[in-house]
Amino acid sequence: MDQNSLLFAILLGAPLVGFFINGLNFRSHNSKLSGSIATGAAIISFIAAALLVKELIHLPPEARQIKSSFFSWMAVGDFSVDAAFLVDAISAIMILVITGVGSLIHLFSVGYMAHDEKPAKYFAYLNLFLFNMLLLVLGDNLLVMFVGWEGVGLCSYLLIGFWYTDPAKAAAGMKAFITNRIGDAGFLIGIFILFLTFGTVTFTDLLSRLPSVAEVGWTGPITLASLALFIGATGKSAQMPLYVWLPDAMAGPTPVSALIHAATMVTAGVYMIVRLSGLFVLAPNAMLVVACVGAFTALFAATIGLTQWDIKKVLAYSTVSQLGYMFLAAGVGAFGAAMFHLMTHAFFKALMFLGSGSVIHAMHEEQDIRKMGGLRKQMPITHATFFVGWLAIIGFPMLSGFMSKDEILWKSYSSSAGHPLLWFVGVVAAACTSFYMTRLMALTFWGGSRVPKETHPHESPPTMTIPLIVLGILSLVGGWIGIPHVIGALIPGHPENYLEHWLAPALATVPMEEGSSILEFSLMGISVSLAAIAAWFAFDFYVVHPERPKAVAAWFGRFYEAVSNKYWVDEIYQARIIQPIVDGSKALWAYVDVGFVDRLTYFASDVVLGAGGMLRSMQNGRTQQYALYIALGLAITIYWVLVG
Amino acid sequence: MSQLLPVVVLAIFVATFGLLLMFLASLFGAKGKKSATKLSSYECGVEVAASPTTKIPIKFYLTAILFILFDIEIIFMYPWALAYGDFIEAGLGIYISGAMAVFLAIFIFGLFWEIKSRALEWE
Amino acid sequence: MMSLGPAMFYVFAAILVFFALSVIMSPNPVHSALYLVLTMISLAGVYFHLNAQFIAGVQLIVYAGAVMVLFVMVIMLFDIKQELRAFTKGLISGALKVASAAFVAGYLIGTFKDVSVGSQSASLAGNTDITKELALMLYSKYVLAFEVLGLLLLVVAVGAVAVSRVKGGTHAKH
Amino acid sequence: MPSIESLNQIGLNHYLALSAIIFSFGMIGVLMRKNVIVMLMSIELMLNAVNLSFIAFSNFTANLNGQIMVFFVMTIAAAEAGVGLAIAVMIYKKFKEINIRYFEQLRG
Amino acid sequence: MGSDIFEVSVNFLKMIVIFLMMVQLVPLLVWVERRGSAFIQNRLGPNRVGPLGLMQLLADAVKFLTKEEFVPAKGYRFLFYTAPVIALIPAALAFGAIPLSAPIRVEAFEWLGRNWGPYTFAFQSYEIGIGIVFVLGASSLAAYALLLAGYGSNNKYSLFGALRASAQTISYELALGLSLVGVLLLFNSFQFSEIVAQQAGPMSFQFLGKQVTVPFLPNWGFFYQPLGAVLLFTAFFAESNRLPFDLPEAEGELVAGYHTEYGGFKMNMFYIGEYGHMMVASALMTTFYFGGYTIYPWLTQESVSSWFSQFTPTQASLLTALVLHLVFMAKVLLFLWIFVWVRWTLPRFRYDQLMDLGWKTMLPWALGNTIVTAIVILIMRTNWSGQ
Repeated sequence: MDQNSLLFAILLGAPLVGFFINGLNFRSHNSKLSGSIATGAAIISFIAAALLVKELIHLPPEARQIKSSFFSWMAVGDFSVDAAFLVDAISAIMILVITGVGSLIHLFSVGYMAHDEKPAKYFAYLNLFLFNMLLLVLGDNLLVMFVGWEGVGLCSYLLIGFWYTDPAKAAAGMKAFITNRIGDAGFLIGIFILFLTFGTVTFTDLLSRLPSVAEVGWTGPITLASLALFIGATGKSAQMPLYVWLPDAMAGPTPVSALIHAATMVTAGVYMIVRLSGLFVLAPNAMLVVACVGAFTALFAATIGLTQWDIKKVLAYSTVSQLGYMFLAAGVGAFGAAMFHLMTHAFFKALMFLGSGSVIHAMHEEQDIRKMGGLRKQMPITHATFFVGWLAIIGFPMLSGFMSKDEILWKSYSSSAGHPLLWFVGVVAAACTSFYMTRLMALTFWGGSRVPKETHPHESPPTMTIPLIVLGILSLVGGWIGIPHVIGALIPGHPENYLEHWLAPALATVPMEEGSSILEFSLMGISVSLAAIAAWFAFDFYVVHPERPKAVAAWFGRFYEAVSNKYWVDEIYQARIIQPIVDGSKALWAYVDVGFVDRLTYFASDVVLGAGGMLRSMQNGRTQQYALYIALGLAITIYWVLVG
Repeated sequence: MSQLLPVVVLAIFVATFGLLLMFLASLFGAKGKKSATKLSSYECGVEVAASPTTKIPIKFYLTAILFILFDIEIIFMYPWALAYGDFIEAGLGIYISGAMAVFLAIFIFGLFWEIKSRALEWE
Repeated sequence: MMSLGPAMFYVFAAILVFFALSVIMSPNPVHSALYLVLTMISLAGVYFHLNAQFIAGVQLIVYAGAVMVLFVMVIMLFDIKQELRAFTKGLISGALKVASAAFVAGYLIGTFKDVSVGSQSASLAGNTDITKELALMLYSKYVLAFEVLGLLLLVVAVGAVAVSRVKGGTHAKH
Repeated sequence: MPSIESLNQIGLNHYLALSAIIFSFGMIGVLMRKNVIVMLMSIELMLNAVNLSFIAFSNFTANLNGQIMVFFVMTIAAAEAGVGLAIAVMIYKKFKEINIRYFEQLRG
Repeated sequence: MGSDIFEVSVNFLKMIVIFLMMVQLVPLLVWVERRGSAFIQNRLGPNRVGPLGLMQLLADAVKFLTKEEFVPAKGYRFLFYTAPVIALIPAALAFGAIPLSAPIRVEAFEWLGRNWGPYTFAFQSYEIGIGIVFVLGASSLAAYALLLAGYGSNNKYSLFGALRASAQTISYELALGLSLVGVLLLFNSFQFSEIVAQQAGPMSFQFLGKQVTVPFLPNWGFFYQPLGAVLLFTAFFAESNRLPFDLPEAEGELVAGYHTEYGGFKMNMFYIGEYGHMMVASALMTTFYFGGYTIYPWLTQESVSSWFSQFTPTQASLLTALVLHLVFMAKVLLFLWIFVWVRWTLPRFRYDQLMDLGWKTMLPWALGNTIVTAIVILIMRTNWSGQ
């Protein structure tokens, strides 16, 4: 075992050990102890990740891969899978984000879960999630990735339903799990197709065998596999039409929402597509589907976000919308931009979720923004950091969100796989984002206080504010590693787009049009000014003239009703999909199951019972008689092997 | 076998030596009358009351089991200690220490668990 | 003195077979246990001869010095005397048992005659520091098994204490 | 018929045969003794026989894996003896005798 | 054992001489013990028979020899007689594996019309590659003598004493085995001669990958493993059932422990076993921590052999070995004296205190010693500069 393997082992092992320690001690009420163990594990993991990435940086760009095979997992005929791990440029970003943001959120949780009933269980789940997420991103083949993929699904389920005594929360957990299963089925089918076509599930082998298939010209299986994998991605990353679980997932503790449902797990789909970018670029039709679904989801979720009153629901729809951006980027071939937005989004969305957690904590579990307002005075640190997050997400120039979002918009316009229409949808979605985020900000922190008299909001303890501050700084400057060329050209020193350089060797490319920088600037200007106008409107509505929104809502009429009821998507699913399935299942049960299957099984059991009755005399509890059977069996086996 | 032979020879020699001594002692020893009282088990002068094994705490047995388990863990450390220098020279010092650290953590946990659970108490 | 080789082997083999047979034939469990100790010490000698010096030492320490001490201790605690009926009843099943064991042994011996790896040329004898080699393998290739065994021992230690505590357990109060 | 030469040239076969004989003794002990402790000892005998074959293979194929395996087997044998004797002690405490037939009474 | 008749017979004789030396030391030690205890307790001790009471030993031997032989009626005759013999063997076997001096080199010579040699005779009964493990293994068999004696006597004091003794022996075997890990970490060898060789010369060790030498101190293990040495020595006390750990024969409760029913020479053999253990312990302490037969900083093996330069090489080698053997024995006797001294200085432990000391104090300390040693060695020997 060399040094890198050791780093891998520490990286993956630390959260696992933390999980075992807290899991074995799950009855403990000592949130400080279990929290420190879990946070320590996450930080150790982060250090290992950093060291690993440091090793990676020292390698030449084209050879930036560190592989480590731990053991042979399964070998069936030609099919063999190793428990092997791979760090390259893409997963390096992921592990840093997962362990870094993860550590901060663990730290935040120590304060947030201080008064909970079963903190050890919570931290055990959180560490298990970290382990599975790392498995997902580090897996060197699709199967290891799938294990992580399922593992994070499990942890997500456990954590959404963490307060399972509330039936609604338990139901939300199940909804997330079942919706994810649909996507997982697609993912598995995709793996099968890939294995059938290429005979391997290892990423490196897969990508090296792709060109030979592309030469033949028949890309049917590739398109099919890409679409199947994308179904998996829509499930995990909450895209149309499988996004419905994510808003409900807000039933879990807020740090969980920040970690799992904003920063890491939901980006797994994006990560998977980026990881298999070589596959997707060979399937332009699938790419188009990805882009369209992404753009549509971005807009769709953003409009729903306009009317939500629950602080976490707003953020949840915002997450869905931002994930849509990432898929839009991936769909137009801007994989680097997708990764970039994934990273910046992890920073500012985790920040906003944690900020909302801080608010909810201060408001004694109140999540309705109509009952907040003016919290700026009571919670200065939370407000300041949330403000930074707000600036980042609405695309205030030079903040992280601006960098990544505008790169996506520009690529969706300029890429050969892009289209001005996609750009337009993106810009409208950006404007909506700006509006609802400003609305959230205004209703929560600004204006007059609508806080009920009996609650006394207060600033959160340092364990909660420190992560906020760190994430706030990251949201401010995190975008500077990927400054677009046109802006970089204006800044003294001409900083390069480091991220693009870093990722380039690991990604497949789509031909890009060399757009003029004037065009890029003007597009940028359009989106920024639209966002600014939207923000101004929101400010005007909710701070300056609080009576106006009602009038506007009335003016929109039925459309407003549709939006505020989330387009009745849940109801439609219930009526059109779930109910028919339930009815059909009932029919199957009444006729097929009772009439045929049960009879068959009864017959089988009768046979077994009869045979068992005869054999029962052998099971007389006499140990030595059992030993004799073993001995006779051994004798027969030896005879058979050696002589027969 | 050449290394082992002297050990066997010595063991046989020592055994013979011991038997010889006992034979000599029985040869020269006083030949007293054997009476039932003389041959009865020593019990500080009173009649033997009960079988020797009536009241023996099974405590000893638990000690023996724990001894076996810890003994093996210690034996596992011997090859490690033997090859420690070689591992360090090969640049694998951190690795081998880490591997043993995990093992030792289990060992220490076990030991302190036994102490805490009062399995090692003698009252 | 290399000519002692085969003679030594036959002497050891005869001793081993005698001791092993005595273990199962002796009606007194104390004698059985003592014969087993002797078997294990002799086996340690054979291991030593087969270039497994360290394993021979471990055999002495662990088997002869620890496991068998436990056995002897338990037998003494229970005051188990000579057994009137040491063997199970049933002539037919007894014959069947002996026959199956003999069958296994016979076939094993019979087939081993064909094993062709018996050349001394490929022996470990040339290897100077076997114990160090052993350590290198144990802590690299088998490191996982090594850790898991540590865990197993922990579990058994905890289990032994737990068994002693349950109702009707070894240390339960009467 | 084994020739004189094969009797003089001690090779792997001889050790394996010895191991097989000891193993079958252990097996007979397990199958036929009534005393649980003696049965456990017979199991140790069988394990020792297997260890002997491991060591013999290890020596004659110049491969240390066998010795490591023996190391592991010893560990597990010790654990097994500990647990087995614990059960035997419990049986003794209940029935004042260590006969295998009391194991029929065990219910979990 | 050797390649020709000369070597074989020398080796055999050597073995027997070393064993007899060990046996002969026992009466001497008994005398030292008795005189020493008298000295410590401000008494006279045996002083009637011979000068300084030295002939007392012979008188004792005669007394032992003429004691009446008998086996308790309820005892198990065979086990009763085997136990004392078994008591002798482990100590003798263990002692035989320890080098008592530098090896003797015999040059080739002609004798009885034949060419003999050259030979190298190790100054020990036999050389075993896995020395430490062998000694541990051999001495772990000592528990059987106690158990058999206790069981064979079929007396409740004997049995109880035997169980106590064996439980105590095995409990301290853990601390013993674990403190040896520190020695192994330091010397990375199972072989005694190798360990002694590493302790020759001035103190020299690696400090952060660089060699550092302290010329005025010997390179003895004690300076690296002081805690380990103390723990090991204490564990040896318990292993040999010496005071303050002689609970198995606590008179107040157990009469005389496992040898309650023994008398005469059989009893004496248990004593030989016990003193044999003490000798093994002292020899091991000397070998592991006090440089074995080396005597630096005043003299090295070479300078000793240079005294005998006028003799033939064979004679010089022999004389050097003898001188070094005396040095070794001096160290060993020092430790044996400490055994005696402690016996008459410290009170006896209670049994629970004894078990607590073994399991809850010494074992954790030995563990700590191992861990600290490993970490220090890792830091000191690793080549941090990376070249």
